[in-house]
Amino acid sequence: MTVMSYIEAINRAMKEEMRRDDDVFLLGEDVGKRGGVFRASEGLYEEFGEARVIDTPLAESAIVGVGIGASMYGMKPIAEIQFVDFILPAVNQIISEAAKMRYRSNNDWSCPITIRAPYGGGVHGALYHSQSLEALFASQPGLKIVMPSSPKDALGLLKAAIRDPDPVLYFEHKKAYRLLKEDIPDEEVLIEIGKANTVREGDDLTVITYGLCVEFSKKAAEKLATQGYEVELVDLRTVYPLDEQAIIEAAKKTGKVLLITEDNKEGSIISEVSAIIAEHCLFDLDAPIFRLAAPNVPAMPYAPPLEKAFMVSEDKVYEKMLEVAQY
Amino acid sequence: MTVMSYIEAINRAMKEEMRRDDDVFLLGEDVGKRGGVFRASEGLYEEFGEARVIDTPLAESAIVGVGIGASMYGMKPIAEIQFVDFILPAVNQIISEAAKMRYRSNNDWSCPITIRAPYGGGVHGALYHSQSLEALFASQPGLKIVMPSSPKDALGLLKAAIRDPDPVLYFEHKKAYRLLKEDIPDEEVLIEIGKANTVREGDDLTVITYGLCVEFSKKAAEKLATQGYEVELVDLRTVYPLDEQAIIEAAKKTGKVLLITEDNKEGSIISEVSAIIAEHCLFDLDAPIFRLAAPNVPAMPYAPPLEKAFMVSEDKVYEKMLEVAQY
Amino acid sequence: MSEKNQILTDRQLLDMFYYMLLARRSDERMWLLNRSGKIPFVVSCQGQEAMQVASSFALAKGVDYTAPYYRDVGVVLTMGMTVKELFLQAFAKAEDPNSGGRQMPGHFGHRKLNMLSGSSPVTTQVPHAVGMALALKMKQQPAVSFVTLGEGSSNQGDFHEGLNFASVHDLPVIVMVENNQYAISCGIEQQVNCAKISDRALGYGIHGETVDGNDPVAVYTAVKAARERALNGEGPSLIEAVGYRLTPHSSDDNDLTYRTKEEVNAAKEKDGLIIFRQQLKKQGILTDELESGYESKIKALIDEATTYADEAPYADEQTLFDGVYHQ
Amino acid sequence: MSEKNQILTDRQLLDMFYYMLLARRSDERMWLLNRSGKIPFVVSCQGQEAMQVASSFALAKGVDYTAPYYRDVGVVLTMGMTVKELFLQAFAKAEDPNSGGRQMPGHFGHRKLNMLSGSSPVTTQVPHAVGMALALKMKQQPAVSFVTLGEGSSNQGDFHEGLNFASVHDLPVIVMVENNQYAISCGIEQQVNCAKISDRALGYGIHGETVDGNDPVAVYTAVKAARERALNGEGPSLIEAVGYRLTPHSSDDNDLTYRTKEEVNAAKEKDGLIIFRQQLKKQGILTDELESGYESKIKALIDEATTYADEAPYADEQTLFDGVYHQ
Ligand SMILES: Cc1ncc(C[n+]2csc(CCOP(=O)(O)OP(=O)(O)O)c2C)c(N)n1
Ligand SMILES: Cc1ncc(C[n+]2csc(CCOP(=O)(O)OP(=O)(O)O)c2C)c(N)n1
Ligand SMILES: [Mg+2]
Ligand SMILES: [Mg+2]
Repeated sequence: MTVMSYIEAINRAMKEEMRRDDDVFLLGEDVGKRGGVFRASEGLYEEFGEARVIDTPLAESAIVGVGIGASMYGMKPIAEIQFVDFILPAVNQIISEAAKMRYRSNNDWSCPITIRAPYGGGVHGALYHSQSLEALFASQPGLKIVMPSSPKDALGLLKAAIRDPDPVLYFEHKKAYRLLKEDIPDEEVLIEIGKANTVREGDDLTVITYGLCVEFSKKAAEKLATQGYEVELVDLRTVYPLDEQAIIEAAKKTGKVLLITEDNKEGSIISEVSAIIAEHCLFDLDAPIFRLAAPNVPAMPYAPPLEKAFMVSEDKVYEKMLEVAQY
Repeated sequence: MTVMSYIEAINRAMKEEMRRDDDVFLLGEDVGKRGGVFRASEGLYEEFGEARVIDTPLAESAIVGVGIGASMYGMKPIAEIQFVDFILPAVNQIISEAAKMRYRSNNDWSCPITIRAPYGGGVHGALYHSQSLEALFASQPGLKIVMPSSPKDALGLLKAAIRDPDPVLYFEHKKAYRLLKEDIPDEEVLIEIGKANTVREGDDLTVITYGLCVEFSKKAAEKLATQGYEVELVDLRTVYPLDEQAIIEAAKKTGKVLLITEDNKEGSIISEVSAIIAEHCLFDLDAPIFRLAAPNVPAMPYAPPLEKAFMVSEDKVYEKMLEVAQY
Repeated sequence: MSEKNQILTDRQLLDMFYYMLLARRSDERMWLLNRSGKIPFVVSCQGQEAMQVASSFALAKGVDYTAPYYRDVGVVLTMGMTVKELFLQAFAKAEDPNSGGRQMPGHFGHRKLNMLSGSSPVTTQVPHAVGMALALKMKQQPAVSFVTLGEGSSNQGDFHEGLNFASVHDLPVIVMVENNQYAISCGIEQQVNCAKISDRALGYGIHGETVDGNDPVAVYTAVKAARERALNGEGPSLIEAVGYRLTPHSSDDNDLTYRTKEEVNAAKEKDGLIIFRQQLKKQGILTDELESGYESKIKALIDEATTYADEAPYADEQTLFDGVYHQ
Repeated sequence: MSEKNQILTDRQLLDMFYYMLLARRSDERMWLLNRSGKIPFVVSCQGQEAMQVASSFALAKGVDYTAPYYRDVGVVLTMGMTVKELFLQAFAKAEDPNSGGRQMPGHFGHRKLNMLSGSSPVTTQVPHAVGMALALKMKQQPAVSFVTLGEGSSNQGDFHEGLNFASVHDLPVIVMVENNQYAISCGIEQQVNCAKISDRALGYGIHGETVDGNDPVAVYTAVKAARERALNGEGPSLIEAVGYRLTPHSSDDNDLTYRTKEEVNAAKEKDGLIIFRQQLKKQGILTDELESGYESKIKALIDEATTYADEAPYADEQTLFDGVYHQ
């Protein structure tokens, strides 16, 4: 076991997979010499050389499109987008191409590419360095979207993403990078994509969330326990396609559901989670399906009071949990 | 009153607005001499000249980005994207720029642009000429998304979109173009953006949908009436941001809800509709919230049996309505 | 042409002629099938056979990779797609190796032939071909990647990003712009304002060249040299082959709304197929006997392919769900 | 420089020097404020003041439109932003006219100054400036639109699409690439493989020119001429101004991980501000007295602005919801 931060776990995942498989390589802006602007790829350039740790021109559609082309040869590219906010120029390549390659070619071709991008707020990143953009891709069959909530998950899910025979969007929370640390086994860690994870068991209310909000929820749940309410906490891990079964079971277990995302509420991942529950276990519910999310404003502003007002936090989660528990 | 098809109504809306306001202009691929590949802009080039009906180079990010720039001067551009499937290269301009312009400039600048694009299936368009991509944009505050279901709505909503001081995505169903015809007043028709429309009243079940599915639902509802079930049919008209109040009232009215979209189910517009209902009127429901949608495969295939299996139809709507009514 | 003759044997010249004729006759048959209601859609190679066949002849079959665009009947036949396969895709039948009938006709892809799967959004294939070239370079394969697109499509961002990436990384890719003077209804002067599309090469620091696309020997020579440069590590080439689109854009288009019969007829005078035929005849390489032998062989092949494809079954609707993800 | 002197009066030369100095000193102060924990972020103009100020001097204030990028402190000051306004945005206070503190520092926009609002995703401003130029042309305004970006950013698709559109429509837009040799950690040779960024002009059929960005008179002359061409209907110009980024990419960067102190020091020898100062001194235009007058005036302005901005209030959290849509 070694204590590792979330970003160290990401770094380890890439290192292990690049050592294991010559076809794995990394491409993106500043990933080489600089080791990434967050230093996620620290040491990779030194170990694997510029041929496998490629500093690309500043052009996201090419980063993804070139990655797709290489993956069609059989390579296993990891394409890093510097901030998820800058994935937007590559949306056509991701949705028209990567997502549809296998389907449109009737299983002849595939795109085993992993697209990594830091997302999320609370880091004074303002509108364009704080967004959660998973909802944008979460209606596109052919894609998988993974969003780890802890260092261990970051490790195991990234390794699984790199090995996945299909395109995986891997969104890592930039605030979690150095905030979250935990003991991780030194042996190989692999976590199955597509399955949710029960982080905490409880009988009073079910909280379903993902990403950094899992951390907020864990802490808030501990606090809530002192009030006598026990939270069943589910981390979606894969936000698309969703693990319907796990969602349904968790909702049924307590009959009270709170869904949380730091993304804008309308049209978010948790809207689909709610719809699944409303479709499959409506009569098991003792309360409306609550949602806690960012407000419907375009993105997180920079000035501290506005950022704070926008961002979901442990306190906001706690208050909402209490409200639902007492419903 | 004049009988008009859906596409004629769109044509009329543009003509009227261009006559009314010199700042309105159209830009896009083949919109000029050719009058649009579907002929939506027929006659505009002749009437308004090449300065206001602009054939652009084949580059969607520029079509939208240039439109945004012109709108910042105070012009009222209508940017036509030839098929909604080809809007993807322009996603960055739409989401990073148009949607956030007013907010990021603290109300200093705005983008009164209308982006028109044909969407939808059932026309042998295969994967890339059949998609519904509204869900992709329906988590981006700052945008409005309008999807008319009838010629009259097409007219009134497009005119409202062009006059709107904010960016509006206006998605028109390409199968509706010539399929739908109705009598339209010769006087000015303007329909408020942001409000849903009750198309049909009934007490037995509530159907909420939009676009061409409204037509399927109208017909299916008539048929269902012969079985003794009366459908309350709500056309969302604006699919983002949603008209929460109308959705809640309609759901409460019958207590049985069926939501319909021709888009893939997971992560679609109707997921948010379901979440709104589950949040606000769960205890008014007598049945789970049902959803009828396309399957979660990347897009509609070309071969007729596959297209048919994919596409929502009047028959599929009828069957599902009956199931819900009898629940 | 005659002075360049030595670079190709008579046999090769005849083979090229054969494939040009095969492409033309196949295309003509598809129009017939379309006009008689047998297939709903055709997008045509007519006028571009010379550049398509000649460029492909300069490649190494089974070694090089191609990313053809929708008009490239000449490319796909030369690279090894059978006439039967071509018609299976025109009829969108289950056995079609390109997409199993999922895509519209003209969307090629054939893994066994090293032919990348293409989509409808134009120019996305350019980064793919660059990525393929990156993989070839990483794996030190003595092969190149060849990609085509229209001149209108050369205005998409992906063209710029792809070529720049290829150049910075010195990748073995050949980009051939098939300049047929039109992008649907828009003439070249509405698409670009440069003298030659190949003038764009300077901005990437790569070899650029414009050739007469009606002259197969000129095209062959240019692509052959580009291939040698690529294999020598001298990086990408941008080749513009100038021709003319002899048919409407597709079976859905009416080209007389934007160009005149006279203009088309004038272009027919320069038709590469006709001129090449005359030259080969004049040089005594192509005899009347050989030619009629080709014609009847081709007719037989096409007849057989048509019947086979017409009678072949569509994909079963149960297959709708196949190939979304790896199974 | 001396032989060009006649095109600018001594007064103008001194004014240019003043603004260059004002930009430099403002920037230096922001670094101080950052390093002392007063403001969380700086992105710097140092090394680019000459090109920024000189190009802006060639424009008509209150008439022309600008779309500056994040380093353009020299542009925004010259175009009329006050020092107080500059510091209000550095401190992200409510009164900041750029964004009311919603955006990170360096995201300029000021409607009263005809300055378009900018975002973080690079190069999106190029199509906007082109669209502004389109509006100016449509409205027959005797004005131009001026846009800047970095050399790394010139590899984005929007650069290509924007310039091509501008050229096809002969629009009055001046695109100036501020080539500071780095895109974060990536040197120019990792970004492009062309000899000069201005070599890209040929591919659009427009005027292209590379000038020494450390020579304000050369930059002024080039932009002035471009402006005249634009007003004469001769279309867009692409001007590359070559300089060097003297600071790290931003306050979050450590540039010594990818370049040496020696390299930076060598570049400082060519610092446009220092050289221009020396020249003006040698020519007797700038006296010691004048200079120290400038320095103390600037210091007073910056002190005052700093205090004001530091003490100014943040936007109230209630304003979070303002400006999503027109109200
Ligand atoms: C991104 C995108 N936008 C629009 C279209 C619609 N479209 C199909 S072909 C075409 C014109 C292509 O012209 P060109 O590149 O010159 O190729 P050509 O058809 O002339 O061979 C257009 C606009 C598309 N397929 N993709
Ligand atoms: C689309 C996009 N991708 C990535 C980034 C992150 N980023 C910010 S600045 C920068 C480098 C820009 O280099 P250049 O264009 O040369 O401008 P400079 O900073 O050198 O002035 C990068 C990669 C971004 N802002 N936008
Ligand atoms: Mg063409
Ligand atoms: Mg730079």
